[in-house]
Amino acid sequence: MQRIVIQQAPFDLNAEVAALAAGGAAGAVVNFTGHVRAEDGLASLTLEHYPGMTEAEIARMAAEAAARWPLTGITVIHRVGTLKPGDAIVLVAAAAAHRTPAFAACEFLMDYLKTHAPFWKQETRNGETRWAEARASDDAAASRWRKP
Amino acid sequence: MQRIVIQQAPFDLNAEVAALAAGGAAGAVVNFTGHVRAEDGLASLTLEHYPGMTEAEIARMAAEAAARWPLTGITVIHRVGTLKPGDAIVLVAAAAAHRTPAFAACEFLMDYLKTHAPFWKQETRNGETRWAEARASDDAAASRWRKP
Amino acid sequence: MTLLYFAWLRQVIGSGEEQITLPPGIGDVRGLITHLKGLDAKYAQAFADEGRIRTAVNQHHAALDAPVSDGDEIAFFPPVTGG
Amino acid sequence: MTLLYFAWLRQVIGSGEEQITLPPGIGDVRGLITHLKGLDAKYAQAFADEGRIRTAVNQHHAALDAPVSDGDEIAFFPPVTGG
Repeated sequence: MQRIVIQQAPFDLNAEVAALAAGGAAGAVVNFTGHVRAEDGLASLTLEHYPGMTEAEIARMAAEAAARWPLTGITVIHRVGTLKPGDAIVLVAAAAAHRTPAFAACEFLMDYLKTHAPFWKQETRNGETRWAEARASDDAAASRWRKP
Repeated sequence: MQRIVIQQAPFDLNAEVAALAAGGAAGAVVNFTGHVRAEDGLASLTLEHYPGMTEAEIARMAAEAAARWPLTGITVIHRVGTLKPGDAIVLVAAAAAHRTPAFAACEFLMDYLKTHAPFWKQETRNGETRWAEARASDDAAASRWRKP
Repeated sequence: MTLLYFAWLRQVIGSGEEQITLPPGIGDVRGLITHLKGLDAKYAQAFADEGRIRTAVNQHHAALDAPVSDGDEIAFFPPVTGG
Repeated sequence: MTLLYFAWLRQVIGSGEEQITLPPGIGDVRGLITHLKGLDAKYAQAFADEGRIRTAVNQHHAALDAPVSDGDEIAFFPPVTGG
């Protein structure tokens, strides 16, 4: 029920959602796709990750989501390598019988992925490349899921 | 920035998400797909709608969502006709620069679609067909978006 | 005016659409329903439990006290179940 | 033990991976960082601002006081920016 993939290639949303809906247990599939924004003259983005830990960390997040909500499936596909504005970077999908847990789990997974999964972005603008800085708003988003 | 379609045919998630992400303004696309559940021996579902009002009502919801959140695009595709377990019924997608408004708008649109868009489902089980009853939980979900 | 019926209401009434002339003295949805119930047993059956009926006037959801006038498109249907 | 460096840390140190033997007396991440900073100017530069560094021990996020021992896989990297 967890499908976690790190790849350079684009992903196929039709196939991923069909797999989560197959069998008729999932009435609701919530998908997040993150895309490269054409902000401030961005020409391209290059993603690096920590092979091994990336998959392990995402699997831990997915297990936590499955413990919190009655899900029928979770799919996370994160791309690495060089991407252009508009390209998809990541797919996070959560499936459940009803929509409320699917929405909550998808948002939880994204917030944790942004703050815990070991990926780093390099941004190229006007021929210059620099590492993207982490955003404080992402830490704030993740912190709201912490249990007291 | 609104795309609203009522159709019998399946929809193409790859094409819909690519259209919302084109141009590089949308960093986040949140998609909900609703699917026919294989519950209690359901053989098929037949959807009827109110042509004209359906599109108008969804357009009003989409305008409300666009007024509440800084969105770059909204797509709603609802299927009609006869569907089998696992088939997609509806796609609601909201795109924004960042993920928080995209998640909120997608959930808002789904809650309103469930309670306001004029669709009716007939369920066929063991050769018998009956009209699906509206769920009180859907009214409760929609009511949380009401402004004081 | 045009009357439209959807889902089981359409089946009970036996038609999805009809044209009527609004009788004088009827000014709102509630009055129109009362008028229809007096016409025929099938309308009386369809509208027996008004709590199960929703109405749209000119493609907008409308309450029982919403005004109606000749030329309007009035739709009657059960609570919606799409999505 | 295996040390891994990612993103700008890898670039400052000039290598993504190295094998070292943990010197006696070093028991946690903080001690290991102090040891590395003493080795060479490039480590001193990479670890100059510890607030900018995150650590994983055996592929789990770890704090500065997390225990380390020979045979561990220790990774150093900036705050993550995926998604």
